Amino acid sequence: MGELLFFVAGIGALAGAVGVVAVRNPFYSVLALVSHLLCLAALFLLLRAEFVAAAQVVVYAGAVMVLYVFVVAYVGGQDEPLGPRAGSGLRAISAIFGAVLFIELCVATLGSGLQLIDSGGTPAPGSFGSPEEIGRLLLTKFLLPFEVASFLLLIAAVGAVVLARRRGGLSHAEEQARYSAMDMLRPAYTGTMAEAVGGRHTLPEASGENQASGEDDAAAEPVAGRAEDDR
Amino acid sequence: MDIGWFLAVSALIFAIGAAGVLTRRSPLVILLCLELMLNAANLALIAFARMHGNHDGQIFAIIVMVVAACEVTVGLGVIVAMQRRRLPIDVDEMQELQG
Amino acid sequence: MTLHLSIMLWLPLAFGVLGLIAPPRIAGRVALVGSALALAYAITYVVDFESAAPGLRYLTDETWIGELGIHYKLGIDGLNLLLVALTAILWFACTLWATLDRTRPPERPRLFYFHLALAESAVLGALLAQDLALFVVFFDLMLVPFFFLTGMWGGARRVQATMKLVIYTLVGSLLMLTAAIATGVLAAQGDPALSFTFSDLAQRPLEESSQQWIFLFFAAAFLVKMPAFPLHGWMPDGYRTMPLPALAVFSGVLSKVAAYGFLRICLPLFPDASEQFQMLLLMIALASILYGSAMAFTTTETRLILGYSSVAQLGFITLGIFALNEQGAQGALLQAFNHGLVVAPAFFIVALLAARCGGSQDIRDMGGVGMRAPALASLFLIVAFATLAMPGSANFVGEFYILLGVFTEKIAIAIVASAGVVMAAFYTLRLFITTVHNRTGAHVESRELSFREGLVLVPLVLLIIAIALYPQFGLKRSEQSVTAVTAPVQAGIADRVGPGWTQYAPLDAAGKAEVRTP
Amino acid sequence: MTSLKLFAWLTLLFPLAGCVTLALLGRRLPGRAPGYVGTAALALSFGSAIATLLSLLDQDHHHRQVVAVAWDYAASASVDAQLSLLVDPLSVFMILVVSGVSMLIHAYSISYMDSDRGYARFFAYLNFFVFSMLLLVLAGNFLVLIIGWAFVGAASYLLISYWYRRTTATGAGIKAFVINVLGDVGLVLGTFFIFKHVGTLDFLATFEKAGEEFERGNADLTAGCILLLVGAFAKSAQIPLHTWLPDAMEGPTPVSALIHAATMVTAGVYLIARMHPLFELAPTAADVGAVIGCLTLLVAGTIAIAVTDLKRVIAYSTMSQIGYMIMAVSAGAYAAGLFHLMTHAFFKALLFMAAGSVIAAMAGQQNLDKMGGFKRAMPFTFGCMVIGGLALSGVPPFSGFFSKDEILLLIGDRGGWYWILYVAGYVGAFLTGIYTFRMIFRAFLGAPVPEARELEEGHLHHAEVHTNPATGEVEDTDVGFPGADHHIAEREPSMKLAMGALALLAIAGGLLQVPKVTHVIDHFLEPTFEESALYHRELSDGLIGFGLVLGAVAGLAGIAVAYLIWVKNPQIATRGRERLAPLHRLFVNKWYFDELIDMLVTRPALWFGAWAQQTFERVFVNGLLVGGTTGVVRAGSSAVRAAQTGFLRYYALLIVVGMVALSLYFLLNA
Repeated sequence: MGELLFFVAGIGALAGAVGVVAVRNPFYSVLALVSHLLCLAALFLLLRAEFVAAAQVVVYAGAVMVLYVFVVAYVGGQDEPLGPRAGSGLRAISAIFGAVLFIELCVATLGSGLQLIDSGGTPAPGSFGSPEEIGRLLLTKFLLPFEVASFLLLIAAVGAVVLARRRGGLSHAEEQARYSAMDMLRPAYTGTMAEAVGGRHTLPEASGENQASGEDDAAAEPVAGRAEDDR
Repeated sequence: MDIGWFLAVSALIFAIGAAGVLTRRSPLVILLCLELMLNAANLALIAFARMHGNHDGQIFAIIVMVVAACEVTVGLGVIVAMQRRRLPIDVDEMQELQG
Repeated sequence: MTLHLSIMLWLPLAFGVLGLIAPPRIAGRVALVGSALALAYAITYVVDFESAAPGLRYLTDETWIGELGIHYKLGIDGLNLLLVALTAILWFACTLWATLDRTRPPERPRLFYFHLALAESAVLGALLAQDLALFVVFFDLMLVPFFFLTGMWGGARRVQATMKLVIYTLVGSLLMLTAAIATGVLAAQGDPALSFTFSDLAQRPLEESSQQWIFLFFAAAFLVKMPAFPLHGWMPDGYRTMPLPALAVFSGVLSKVAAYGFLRICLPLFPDASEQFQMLLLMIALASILYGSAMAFTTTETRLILGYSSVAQLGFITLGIFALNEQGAQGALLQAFNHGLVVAPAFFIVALLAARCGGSQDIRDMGGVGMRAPALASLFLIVAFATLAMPGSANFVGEFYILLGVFTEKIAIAIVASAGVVMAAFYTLRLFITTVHNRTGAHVESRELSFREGLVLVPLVLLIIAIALYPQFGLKRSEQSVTAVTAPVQAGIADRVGPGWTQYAPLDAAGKAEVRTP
Repeated sequence: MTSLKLFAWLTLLFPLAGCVTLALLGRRLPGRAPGYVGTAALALSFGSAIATLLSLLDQDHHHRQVVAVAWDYAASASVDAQLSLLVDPLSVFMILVVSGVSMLIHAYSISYMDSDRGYARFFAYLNFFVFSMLLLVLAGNFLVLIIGWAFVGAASYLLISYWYRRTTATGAGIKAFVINVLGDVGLVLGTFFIFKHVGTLDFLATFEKAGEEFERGNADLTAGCILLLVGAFAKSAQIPLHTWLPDAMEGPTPVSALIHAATMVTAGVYLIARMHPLFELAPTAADVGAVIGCLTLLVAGTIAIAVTDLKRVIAYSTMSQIGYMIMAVSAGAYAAGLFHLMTHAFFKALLFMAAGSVIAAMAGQQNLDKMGGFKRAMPFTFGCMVIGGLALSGVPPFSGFFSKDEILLLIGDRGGWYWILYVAGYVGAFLTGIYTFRMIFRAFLGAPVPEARELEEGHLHHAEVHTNPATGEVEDTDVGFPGADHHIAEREPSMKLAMGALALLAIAGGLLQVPKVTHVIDHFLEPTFEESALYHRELSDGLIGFGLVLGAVAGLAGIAVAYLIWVKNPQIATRGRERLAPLHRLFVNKWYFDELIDMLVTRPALWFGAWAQQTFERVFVNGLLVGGTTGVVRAGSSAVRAAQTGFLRYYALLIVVGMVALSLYFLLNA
């Protein structure tokens, strides 16, 4: 029974994975991932990780995937060519390295000489993997990671809101006057290595909108002058 | 069922995910492939937890799920922002990092 | 084991971070509070310092990275006491200057003051560190805020200047990192426990051959930071463009950290190499003095005059250190303090002069500023006299000791170096006369010192006068530590040459002068 | 003992207090108040000096060397630098001369500088100078001596460039300061040579140990003493470091009187006298001093005959007279040298004051060619000038006669090659008579110039446009430097008082030490020079008689020649100038010393600076070092840049490749 379930769920998970990678339409990719996740949850159950399996189904396959679906719907689920635009050799290399990675991982895990790897695992009490056990551990031994993780979620939520927020209109000027993390540190395109060694001679016009615009004008000329010095 | 089988499945999923990251051009799909890789890791973690009869691996998997959720939120947020700015949803079009 | 040094060390940074989240208007004042508290701490240390007792005070020693034997070890002794005080004083003065500057306040003030505060913490860390790895960390950390301060708030051509500065000092830092690791690893041979604390390293002398290259690596890093001839290539651009408060502390303090590094690391840890390369370092110092002076009296930019004069002054300090005896080291330490105390107000004054001359830095556009500004002129005069090390100033006492130290070792070098004193008189007075005296320049608008400017300058000048009246205050505090630092290399010399070689009167009255036993 | 120390400190501190008061409050004081404050400080100082003298005289003859220590100034690493004063007859003698003459010159300045905008500043500087000079002469060890030495130089610089709107004044100031710093450096290095052997900076301890540590003619000691002489030469304007002194006449006239005649420039004499135990052990160094002094007195005397600037004539005369003193103390005639120092302070200050009065009457004009006939307009000034001139020329019974002739007598007494110096000294005395009275005759006799005639009618000349007497450049009159009004001795009681007092001293000062009759100074200074072998010498009556007559004759002959040339028969001057054109050119151009120094020192230094600035910095530092570093970085960064394609998947691939490689490594190692 266990073997059968394993093979069904395993093949389902692998098929789902291949589907994610191979399907053109992102929407179908998402669906394939959902099926993959469900099969994986079954595998978790086989490994007696009941709580994780439940969380996988509810949180992952349920909530997270819904988010994906929304975004795909928003972005538009248009097909895209599967192959890379530049460097077709990259595809072959990718495949080769994927395969090598697989072989290496197999060698590493299976050839590791772990004694229990060929067994079904240590005998475990009936409560293994139950929500009580997990809950107890999370609130005792792993309290700090638990709290940190919750904090991380909060930050991610805030970050997502900030990133996706609509900044009052979509006019071109405001699109240009965007702020990035680099703007906080320095005026755009100043101080990069490229500029310092004379690689980038032109300043993008966009930087004129920055806070340090007054000084940038002054700085622009010397930078150009420097390029001449360099020769 | 032997733990080794689970590990083999996990490795295969990981490799498929990695290949997907390397070949696909849509950032959305790349994120999905990242999910695949994370899940493969989760599977391995849980398998090892079973092997040792110890819950640590399961807790680890839960934390990984949390991190994955965060990554998805932020990643999708970036994609939405890109869409807002009418930027192409294609990683090959984004070459700002070119030296 | 106390927390005091850690508190003092991190206070400025803590207030800098606080300033980051404060409203921009008061960010400066928040940072000012931080540096004021650090200053209060420094004053306490100086007052509380008992000069007769040897060794480190307020020791903090925690294992930081146990596997690598890196300790978070801080301590104060005679070597760093004055420099810590100097750092606190100058940072307070510079922060005050920046907050009081209503005409050209820094843009993005929160970030500006944060970097300024970070720099203070880094410098204090480098001075207080009693662990080689910790020293290296802080020494490199010093560069970070100055990279931003120069790159973001600098004047024209700041990018180029910043890159020069960073590349130069990074090369030095990398060499130093390599050397530091090598020191720790090589010293631990035969002893499994790796340790980087100075006290442990001093107990495990290196072989002479490894001492040599390690010494050279350290020396390169320090000489770049100073800057010494011929590694001063970054200095002109950097000095031209740095924002004034950053420049004042950079020239006043950071260069001294390098000199301090020689005293703290090179002399006690690599005594053989120090002795072996004494001549090389003395020649570099001599070249710095002569070259810096020659440049200072031909260049016409006020900031560069001060910059090149710093090159010359740092040359004197290096000279004193590599006299490898007590007098030289005492003089070098005192001179490091004095020069920092003098060069910062000099930069402030030069900025005030530029503000009165339509923003020009060129002395040919200046002249006659002293006309309606007697207070400014008087302060400048005192600072100028101190800069040229007029006898009666503490700078002179420093130079006296330095030259005396060198004189007892290498007479010819001392005599040539004293030419630098004459040249200093010329270029400093030239700067003073062409700016303050003579006919009024075309765009000069003479204006008296404002109350705010006076608030920064007057206490600094009073401090210069005070230390001039009683330089013993510094000398007696550093004496014990300097003796300890120069002891190993003196012992090496005595072993090799025999007693009496460094003595005063062995030439024709051998036996009369007591032999200094190491 | 304690009161002695207290008075010595007070002597030193009153001028300092005056300086600080004037510096802080001077601008708020009304009218001439700053002048009175400054003078009062000096009067108190002079009073303290007298009290010091009296306390010292109370001491037993053998306990008249007292060291007063204030605090450890910079004592560490076996250097014993304390802030200490040495009160002994020599230093008390010096403080009496310095504070006394300074007091009179302050009084003179109250009126003379009246209309100057920087009135308070002037007195602050002047007080600071007196403080520095007193510190110099009271110093108890080398370090304090050097401090006083340099302070005096700084004060001199400040006062020379007092009218700082004149570029000539600031230029002269920087020249004086740099040469003085050169002297400081000489002093410092000389100190090192001595310290290296004796291991102490204290004077008394040094002198005590010098006898044990050095044998006669020790090379280190000789080197040290010659370096001390460099300091002395720089301060006392001896060849070849004298070029700053004539230029220093850019300062106001009281400054010239005080610093560049009476006090500061004699510091070198004091130094040699103070260091006499060392110089006696290093006879070579002493001989160098004597020869240089002799050369200076001749060279300066010849230049003084040719220059036409009134103040510069007196300046060169000062150089020449200091040449006598340096020669005297170097040759062991200590008391005589110091005696001449004192009388010279009196009559030279007097001459400068009188010259100041004349210059004021000329509205700032200093050129002798434009002066003449002031005798009737300014009888008091004329009288003072003649008294000063007679004293300077060594006409009996004026003070200069006794002091100068005692020097020459003692030098002649030493015999040997010192006879050359002896003869040169009398030639110098002859020259002195000529140039002094050339100056007096040209300024006061002859046809009155318009300014003199104006003054006779009771109206003091004022220039329409103020010009710099040195260059003719129009002064910056909107700021009032130098003062628009002028003051002459005839009208100002304080100037009259100061000049009158000095005139009396110039007449009678010589009586302190008349050969064979009085020995006041000899006797008073004896404790300081107790150990000296050269101090106690008995001169033969024949030599004294011969010398005194010769000295008087030389001086009078000089005066007679001057009378002949410039009053009786003025065309002799022009004819002589034409006939001796090369010689005249040499003298007028000051023996080309300025040009020589310019060629040997200034030009090479500037050339090196320019080369460093324009060639070395550009090619080596910026091109090779900076360029090299950036080149390496640029090459490295372009290599790295090539790897940065900007394709996201490319980076991902790199990560995977790295991971594969890492795993492979661990697998193979396992």
